[in-house]
Amino acid sequence: MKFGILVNEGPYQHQASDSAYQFAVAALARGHQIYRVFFYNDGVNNANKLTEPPQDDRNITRQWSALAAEHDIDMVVCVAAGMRRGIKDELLAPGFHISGLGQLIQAGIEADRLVVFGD
Amino acid sequence: MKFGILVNEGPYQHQASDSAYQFAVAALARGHQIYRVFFYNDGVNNANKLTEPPQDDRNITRQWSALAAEHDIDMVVCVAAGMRRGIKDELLAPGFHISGLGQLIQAGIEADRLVVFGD
Amino acid sequence: MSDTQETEGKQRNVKRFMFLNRKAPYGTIYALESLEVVLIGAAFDQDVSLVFVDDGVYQLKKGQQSKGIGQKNFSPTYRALEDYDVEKLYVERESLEARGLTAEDLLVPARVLGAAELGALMEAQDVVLSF
Amino acid sequence: MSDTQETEGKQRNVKRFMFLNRKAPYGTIYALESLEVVLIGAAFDQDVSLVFVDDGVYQLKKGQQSKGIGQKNFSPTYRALEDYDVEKLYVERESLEARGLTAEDLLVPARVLGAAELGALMEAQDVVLSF
Amino acid sequence: MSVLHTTNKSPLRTRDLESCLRLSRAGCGILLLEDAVYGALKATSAGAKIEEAAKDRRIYVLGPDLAARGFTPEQLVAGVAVVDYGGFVDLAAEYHHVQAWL
Amino acid sequence: MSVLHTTNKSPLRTRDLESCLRLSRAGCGILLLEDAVYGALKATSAGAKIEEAAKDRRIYVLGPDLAARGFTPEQLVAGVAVVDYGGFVDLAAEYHHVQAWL
Repeated sequence: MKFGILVNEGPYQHQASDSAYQFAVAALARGHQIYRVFFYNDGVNNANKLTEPPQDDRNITRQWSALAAEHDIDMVVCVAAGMRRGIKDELLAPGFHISGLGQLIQAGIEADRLVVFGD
Repeated sequence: MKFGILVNEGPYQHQASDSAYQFAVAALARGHQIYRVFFYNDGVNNANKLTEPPQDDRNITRQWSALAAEHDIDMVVCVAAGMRRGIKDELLAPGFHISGLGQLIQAGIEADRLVVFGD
Repeated sequence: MSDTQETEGKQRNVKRFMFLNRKAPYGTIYALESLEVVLIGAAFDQDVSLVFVDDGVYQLKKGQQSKGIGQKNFSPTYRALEDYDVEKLYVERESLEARGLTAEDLLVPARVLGAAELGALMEAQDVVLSF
Repeated sequence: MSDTQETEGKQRNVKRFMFLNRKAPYGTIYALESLEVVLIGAAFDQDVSLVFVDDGVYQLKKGQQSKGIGQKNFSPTYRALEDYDVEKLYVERESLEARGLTAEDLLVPARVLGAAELGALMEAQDVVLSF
Repeated sequence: MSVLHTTNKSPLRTRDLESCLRLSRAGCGILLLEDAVYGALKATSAGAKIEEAAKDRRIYVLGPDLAARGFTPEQLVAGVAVVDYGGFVDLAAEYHHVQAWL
Repeated sequence: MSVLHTTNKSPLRTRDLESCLRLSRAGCGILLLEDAVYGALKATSAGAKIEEAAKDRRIYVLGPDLAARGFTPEQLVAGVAVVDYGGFVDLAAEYHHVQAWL
């Protein structure tokens, strides 16, 4: 089955991105496909490559990048939400790319399920 | 009177930073002093100089920078919260600087009032 | 539409999209950024519904004047939805009543549904976008 | 301490700082980042109280095992507070009761106060840090 | 003067106002700002609690937040005072300290 | 299958669960994750509502979130099932669509 995932909150402040990541890992382990992860609202902050949490904590951005690389997942950062919050091309960690809100609607159309994680 | 201000949320997603800014403007208009504005939790995202909201919207980061320049306000971005969220020196808009949590406690000690804005 | 079907070699994909709005405007950005998705989504010719529940009904309150808080009043955009052919707006009756509001307090016409009817509508969707 | 007073040429500034914790751990970062402020603040020799109200009391729940959600279990740090001479921990009785918890469920000793007493304690502070 | 409590969440969404009312004391001030302004409207169930609290506490509503949300001071319960940001500053200075219910 | 509802806020803090219960229908599934897991504990007042809802709806609790918060499946009300992230995925696939109560 093809899953689309929408992440509405940034890393650390809320658990949303963690839960979305765990969901994605589990879906892939079950043999499902992740059609796209769309980062919206403060979710765009997950793409910031400068994040450097304490050594004993998870690096959420790097987790997403690694998962995307391993499973060839399309990770889209909303251009409008990103502009508003200062998340632009030069800040993107590997695997994230910037595109329009149409990609979210497209995910809703093409994926079998769209699962939303937020606050 | 000397006010300290703590901002716990980033720009746009929550009204906290807007309210804190309006409070600061009003305090200065009343002849009070802003001892320090401390940005903690997602509040560190207010310092991101790349923010570029739609033209008909306020630019919260630029508002803070302008206010700090005009009134010589000390605006501190927490180093630990900033590292965690990828807000580092190279991203700081004018007037923001990075320092430790001790600056927040110091603001509590030195200011006559500490006012907290968050979610 | 049948042209598209033939071009794409499959049945045209029309899904029922529901935008679920449960938060007040201005205190958080969700109302505004939800509306931005709706406007973009309108171009995709899907079957779109907007639902306002709980504090989400405050998004449609008439008379918003946000200059004093330094934010843009985006509520007129709800009136423009018609131009985008977004015409299915639903408001939960229980949410209105708990806030002492009636359909007359709203800046756009919206169909008022009781919780039972609205629950059925939710069940009939394919994709629910929550903000 | 009187040395400091003379050096600074004014009475040493000791304020009553209260950390007000009202949110559950893990779902949001506030509990963890509040604790980080407490640890730093301990070096400033102020009069520090930690108060746990509403879902904040869950921060002190014994037996947290967060490996499964990919987050670090930071609850042992509450036990280390004593080493930082942070010893005034208060929990609201009403908040505990609403959650079916007692002082025995908590991983550190904390004084249980009813709302009336706690309200008086809040009033006696100089600085309240809310997260 | 005692404490100025601030609360910024809609009481129809969260229970913050309940806790603020439970733990605040006679003589204190309570300022409703941002989404909390809905709580002081006559039309909501929270309004009755605010009206009751106003008997021994001073209740303030931030006017700019009320206007942004499309309501007027006439729609507030009796006994609450509307202030602007300057009034918020005055209150913060007047009370001994400010306590946010986040 | 009908809808899988998800809710992630503590019902002791917000009213999200109330709305989810009011608007969800017989035959649906409700997954409590993140801070919402507190709502299924016997010890809380929300627990009784969950137990009632479990009569005609399937209630699921995300186990890893429950463990993180220091509780065990034995402390949940009757009639709820504990799932892990894989189980969450299975549910999302099994129901017709997923609706988040944010």
